[in-house]
Amino acid sequence: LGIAACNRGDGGAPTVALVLKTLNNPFFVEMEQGAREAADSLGIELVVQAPEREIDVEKQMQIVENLLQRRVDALLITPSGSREIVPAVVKANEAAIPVVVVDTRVDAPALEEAGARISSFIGSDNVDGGRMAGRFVAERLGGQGRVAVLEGIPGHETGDSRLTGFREVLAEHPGLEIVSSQTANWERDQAFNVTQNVLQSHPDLDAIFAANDVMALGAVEAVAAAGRTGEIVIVGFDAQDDARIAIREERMDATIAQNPREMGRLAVISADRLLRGETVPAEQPVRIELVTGQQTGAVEAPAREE
Amino acid sequence: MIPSASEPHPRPPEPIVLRMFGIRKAFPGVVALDGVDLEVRAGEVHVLLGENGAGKSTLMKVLSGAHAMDAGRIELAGSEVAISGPRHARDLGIGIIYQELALVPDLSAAENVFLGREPRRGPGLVDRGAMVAASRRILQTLGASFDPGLPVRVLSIAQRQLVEVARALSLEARILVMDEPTSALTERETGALFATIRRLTSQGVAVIYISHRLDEIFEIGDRVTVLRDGRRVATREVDGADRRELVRLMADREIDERVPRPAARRGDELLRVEGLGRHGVLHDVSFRVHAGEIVGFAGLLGSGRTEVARAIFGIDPHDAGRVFMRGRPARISSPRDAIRAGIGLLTEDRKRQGLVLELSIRENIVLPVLGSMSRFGIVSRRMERERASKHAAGLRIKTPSLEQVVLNLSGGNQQKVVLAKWLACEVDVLILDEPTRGIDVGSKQEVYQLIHRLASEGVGIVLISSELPEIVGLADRILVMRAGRVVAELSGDEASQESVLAHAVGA
Amino acid sequence: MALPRTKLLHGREVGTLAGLLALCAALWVATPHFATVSNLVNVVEQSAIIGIVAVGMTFVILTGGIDLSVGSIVALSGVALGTAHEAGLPIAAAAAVGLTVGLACGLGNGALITLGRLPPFIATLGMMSVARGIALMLSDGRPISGYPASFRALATGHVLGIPFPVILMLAIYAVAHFLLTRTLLGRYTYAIGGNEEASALSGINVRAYKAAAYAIAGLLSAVTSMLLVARLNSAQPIAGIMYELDAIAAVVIGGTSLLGGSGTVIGTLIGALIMGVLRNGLNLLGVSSYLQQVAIGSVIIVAVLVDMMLRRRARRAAE
Amino acid sequence: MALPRTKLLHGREVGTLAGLLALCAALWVATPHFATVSNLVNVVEQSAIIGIVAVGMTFVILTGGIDLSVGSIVALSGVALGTAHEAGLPIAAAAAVGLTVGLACGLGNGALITLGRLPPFIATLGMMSVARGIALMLSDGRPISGYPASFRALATGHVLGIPFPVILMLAIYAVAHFLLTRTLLGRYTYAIGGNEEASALSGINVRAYKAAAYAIAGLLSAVTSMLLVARLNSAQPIAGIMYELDAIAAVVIGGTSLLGGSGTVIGTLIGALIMGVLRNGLNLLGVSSYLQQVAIGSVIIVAVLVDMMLRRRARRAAE
Ligand SMILES: Nc1ncnc2c1ncn2[C@@H]1O[C@H](COP(=O)(O)OP(=O)(O)OP(=O)(O)O)[C@@H](O)[C@H]1O
Ligand SMILES: Nc1ncnc2c1ncn2[C@@H]1O[C@H](COP(=O)(O)OP(=O)(O)OP(=O)(O)O)[C@@H](O)[C@H]1O
Ligand SMILES: [Mg+2]
Ligand SMILES: [Mg+2]
Repeated sequence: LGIAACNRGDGGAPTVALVLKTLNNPFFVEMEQGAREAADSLGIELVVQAPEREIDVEKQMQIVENLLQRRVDALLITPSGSREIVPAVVKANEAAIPVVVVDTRVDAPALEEAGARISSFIGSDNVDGGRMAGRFVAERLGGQGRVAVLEGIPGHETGDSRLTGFREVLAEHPGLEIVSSQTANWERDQAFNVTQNVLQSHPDLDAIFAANDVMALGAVEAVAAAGRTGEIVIVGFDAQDDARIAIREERMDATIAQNPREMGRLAVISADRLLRGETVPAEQPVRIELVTGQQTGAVEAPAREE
Repeated sequence: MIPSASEPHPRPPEPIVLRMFGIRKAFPGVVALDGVDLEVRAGEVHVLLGENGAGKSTLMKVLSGAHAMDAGRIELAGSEVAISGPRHARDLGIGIIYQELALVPDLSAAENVFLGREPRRGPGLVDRGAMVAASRRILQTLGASFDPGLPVRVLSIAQRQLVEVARALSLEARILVMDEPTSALTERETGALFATIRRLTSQGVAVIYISHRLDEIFEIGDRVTVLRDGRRVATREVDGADRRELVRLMADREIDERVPRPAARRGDELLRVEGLGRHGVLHDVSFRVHAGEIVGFAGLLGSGRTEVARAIFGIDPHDAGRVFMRGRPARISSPRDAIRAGIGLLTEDRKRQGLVLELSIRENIVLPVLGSMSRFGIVSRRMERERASKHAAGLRIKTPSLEQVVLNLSGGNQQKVVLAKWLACEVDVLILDEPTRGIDVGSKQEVYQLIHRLASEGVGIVLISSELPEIVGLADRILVMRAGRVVAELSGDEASQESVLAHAVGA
Repeated sequence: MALPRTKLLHGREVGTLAGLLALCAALWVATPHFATVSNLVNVVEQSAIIGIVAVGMTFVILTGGIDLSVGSIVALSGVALGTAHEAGLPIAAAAAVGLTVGLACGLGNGALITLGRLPPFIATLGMMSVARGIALMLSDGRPISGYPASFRALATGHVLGIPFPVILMLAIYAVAHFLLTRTLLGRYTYAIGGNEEASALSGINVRAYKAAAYAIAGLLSAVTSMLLVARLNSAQPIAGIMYELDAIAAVVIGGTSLLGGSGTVIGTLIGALIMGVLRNGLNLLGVSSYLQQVAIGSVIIVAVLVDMMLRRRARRAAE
Repeated sequence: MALPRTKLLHGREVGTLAGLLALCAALWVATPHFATVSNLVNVVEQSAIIGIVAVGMTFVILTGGIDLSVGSIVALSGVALGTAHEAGLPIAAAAAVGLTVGLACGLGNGALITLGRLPPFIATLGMMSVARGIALMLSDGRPISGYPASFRALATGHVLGIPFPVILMLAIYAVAHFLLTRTLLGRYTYAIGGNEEASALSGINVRAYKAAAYAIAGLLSAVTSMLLVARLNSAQPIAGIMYELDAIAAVVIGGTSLLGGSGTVIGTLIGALIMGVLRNGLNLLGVSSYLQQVAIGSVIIVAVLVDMMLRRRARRAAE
């Protein structure tokens, strides 16, 4: 694979666009930073754009359309919707602009059906991360206990995949029961309230899994407010700085690190290579890691068969 | 348009087109109608007379389907009907002009005239041309010359009233109710309206006419029904009815209707206006008002009297001229400045400009002076109550309590609240724009007395009024306006209704 | 003040149009990529989504109401279409289902507001939440993808080089303009917004015409959702979030009063284009997404400020 | 209709209160976890956030306006506090910075609306976008965490077993009630909302008092943000999203008219509690997230429907 098209004709530094799901989430802020560092060292002009809301596929598509009008040389994108973004990829293909997909996979059948091509996928698997969190909880509780789940915005793919993996593992342990699964809409204060409320109906709760760290940190504060820090296992996702600190302070137990910085870096490097006419691998997995107080277990994200 | 001359009385009794029996309607705390009967013949002008709050408007709203009655019966042309709503009433041939103008400000005059009954060119399609043409025709019969394509928002209150009248006329109703149609009109428009009414009655239309201007009743009415406190007290032929008796029936007491005119005691100059101008609206308006003096402003519709008041009070900017208070230049760029300088303005449109309808009578009365009744921003309820009841008492506002929301008062009583508000304000110069609009004979006398009392206490009064007897009777000096200019200044002695009118029309 | 009505409205739109042109001129100078034919077509096409929703919103706001549920109706009618299609209905029938659902939601709003006498804000806030919840339940929170090319042509097709969404949008604006200026429906929409009591006293069936405005808003939300589904090849239960704010902004920037009774659909079109051009320009300029929010907010404020000033000046000049 | 004003308002609140009690009774039957002391304290505490924002919103709505920017102001003033604290300011000074920023945003809204004569919807929509953008820029999109325990006691402290946020909220309601019923500010707020023109013609400084309402809303948003930061030990640039809708819903459920001029802050408190109890109950019952949205929407609609019906009946009974 790999596209040999080189659009560097017009003299100046090549322009590479990185379109994120949003920049309101530290995960993508870190990805942007990784990308910027790589771009600076490679002499690439990086344009970073994102819709205001993480789930706004339509806005993301508009951003892509607008950037294509600007004739960027390569497009790096974290799709807000794995199928919905395909038409945007088609448009990029038509403009002969190489596309590198980061973090969230584009649906392969949809891609094929539309006859669209991407140059590479860089990322890790949210379902796997969810499994990892599930295994951690199962291990810590000894296969026995009551678990509450904090969901993201309903219908949001990232959260759904994480939960799928998590539930899959828990289903393998008959002693583990999910007693409550509620949304906190990715928000910290909502997570605080929901956790408080869940603790009212399930005072005997053993563990909480939140689909991201923002919500996990809300849960941490609610558990602390109930005076039960340390009694309830709290696992988040994303390994944000705040979450790492909370883990270090033993107010939280674990989080899953997806290494967005590395994704951003790899994405820009791939773009650079593509623009030089080199090839890049179709799959560039990024390691996901379990971050806990004691150990940092690293796991290689398995490359999925396409 | 040739109005048919009023037919000689007595004429043969026409068939009865409307009978209302034992109509009862209560609002929380108020029984507005308590078993009222009314009988109206085809081709007659049946006048409803009564003090403010007597129930006239309520009776008509029952007839027009705007209010559901609590008890009673209505017969049209001999058969009983249950009127289910405004549309039904209209379909039954009942047309009405409401006392409180009910127009849509952003639609044109023509659109308002035909609202709900637009001429059509096809299913759902409005025929705009026909609508404008027809409303222009009707408005012209009323002596109105403005463009029916203008949005109502930019019309003066009098012009709006003409739009209402035009709307009622366009209904081609068998029974036409007019609830104070002339309260904002001057003699000229009133004359045109009467001519139209005579034409309609000669065609057999029954007109129910409500007004507080007793002269009009004798001019246009055939029979009169007097209401008092929600009951019918009498029905009389107008011919041969005695004016004083009607007033006594209404008020249940003797009222001296003459406009009293004490000798002017002119004090120091309070307000001086020099060369006031506003492009296209006002030109070189100058006058003085002294303490204890009543200066009248007369003129036709749209002659610019209201504009003078608005400019002085800082509502509209003026681009020429100066205003002095007690000889010193007053810098007035907002009503706040004006009130501080000692000027008050009672506006002609009470609903839009005078009252906060959701607030109580008390709260409305003290609104401009609330600041002086507060310490550290905290309002003294005691002072508030005292001040409000002091100024409301003199005006006999018909209400269970001063805590009543103004929205629920009858039109005339609302007007009294606005008056009370400016009395409570205790300013040096009070501009009154149509202060007796919509208030009954008895209350009018009270207002006149009030104006005199204020003048005798040294307040300078500017009185804008379209009722010539009122202005001629009250004012020490009368300024007549035409097309934004002061065209004459008449002293109280040389002024007569005829001379004022002559200057106003430019004859 | 004394301008005839048609002129006054005309004057209003001119102010907004001036704003749009000023924005375009600024972008034309700032970036060579803006004033190309392909980009301008692109901008108009992108504006179609909010543009069509804003037409319905104009009707609602003209009656003095507001509709917060349009975004959720977009989602629900899309999901209804998707579910029906997945269940095996031919795409035309599925689209009819989607449109019916949108219309039904609008009528539901109308019923709550007219029969239940709820404030529009509350009724449509409730509908916003309910419709979104049902969309999520119906779809299990997942997008429903895969539609025939014939349907997708709604979004991807061209006629004489003009993208189909643009044609659809312009057609809808033309019809709406006709309805508002020439028909009873339009007259009564303005009348009700201007003075509901007077309208009722004039015998207008206020309830029916008010409900009609919400029904139109619901139906046009469904039309928008068809476009969205065709464009993304996917019906999403989380589509349309915050569309209500964008649509209201377009309407108000276009000079329609939130108090009801005055405004035009032409103004709304210009308002929608201003929002579209702004977003496009900020993308072209590569403005950071944080700064974009600041810029969008500022431009909305400045656009309406300038518009108000122009109008006041025009009014003064007319005196 | 002719009830004295105080009575009428009283009647209104009774309707809303009945709604709240009915909801509580239903939950009491449905789950044993609801009617415990700890849960009830918990509910009131959770309601404090929206409850305080809703007080400011009540002032704004009473003047006939609306404030869409409260959520963004919550975020911006929190981030301002966080940034100031990170920069080394003592926490009290940092909190002062946060409060000042909130007040300034409110005054900004007020200036745009009174001096710029913008419709409140547009001015605050713009501010919503601008303040959010600045919050994101200031914080680089990241939460700013770590505050001293003395500050965090704002959210975690208790007095006589009552959580401090509850006390703070009740104190704010008491002050607001006093302001609205006993002071010039309150009277003018109602007067302006009831009839702005008549108020101006009565010599009221309409601009100043209108601006004051937005300033109060801004300041109370900042107060709320202090509570949030203390509670979560983190200042978040994306805090407060959609607070405006919850706050407006609380105000309207509480019986305040969106047209301005009538309503009470006591009603708003009950409205905020209804929203809080509802969310809490749905969590306790373990209702699925999708169904929760349907339930919240339905309860908002039903609560206001019932309230309107009770009021109409009370009015009729009084005749
Ligand atoms: N909607 C209402 N709610 C409560 N009370 C009302 C309402 N409408 C009228 N009233 C009361 O009913 C009584 C009769 O009022 P109505 O308007 O019929 O008087 P009116 O004879 O037309 O007086 P005016 O000459 O002042 O217009 C008054 O006491 C008034 O306060
Ligand atoms: N509030 C207003 N805003 C704008 N224009 C107005 C307003 N009121 C009146 N006008 C216009 O100004 C002109 C002068 O009207 P104005 O009301 O001053 O006359 P007037 O002598 O007071 O007569 P009347 O009050 O009986 O109509 C009218 O043509 C009217 O259209
Ligand atoms: Mg009356
Ligand atoms: Mg006048």
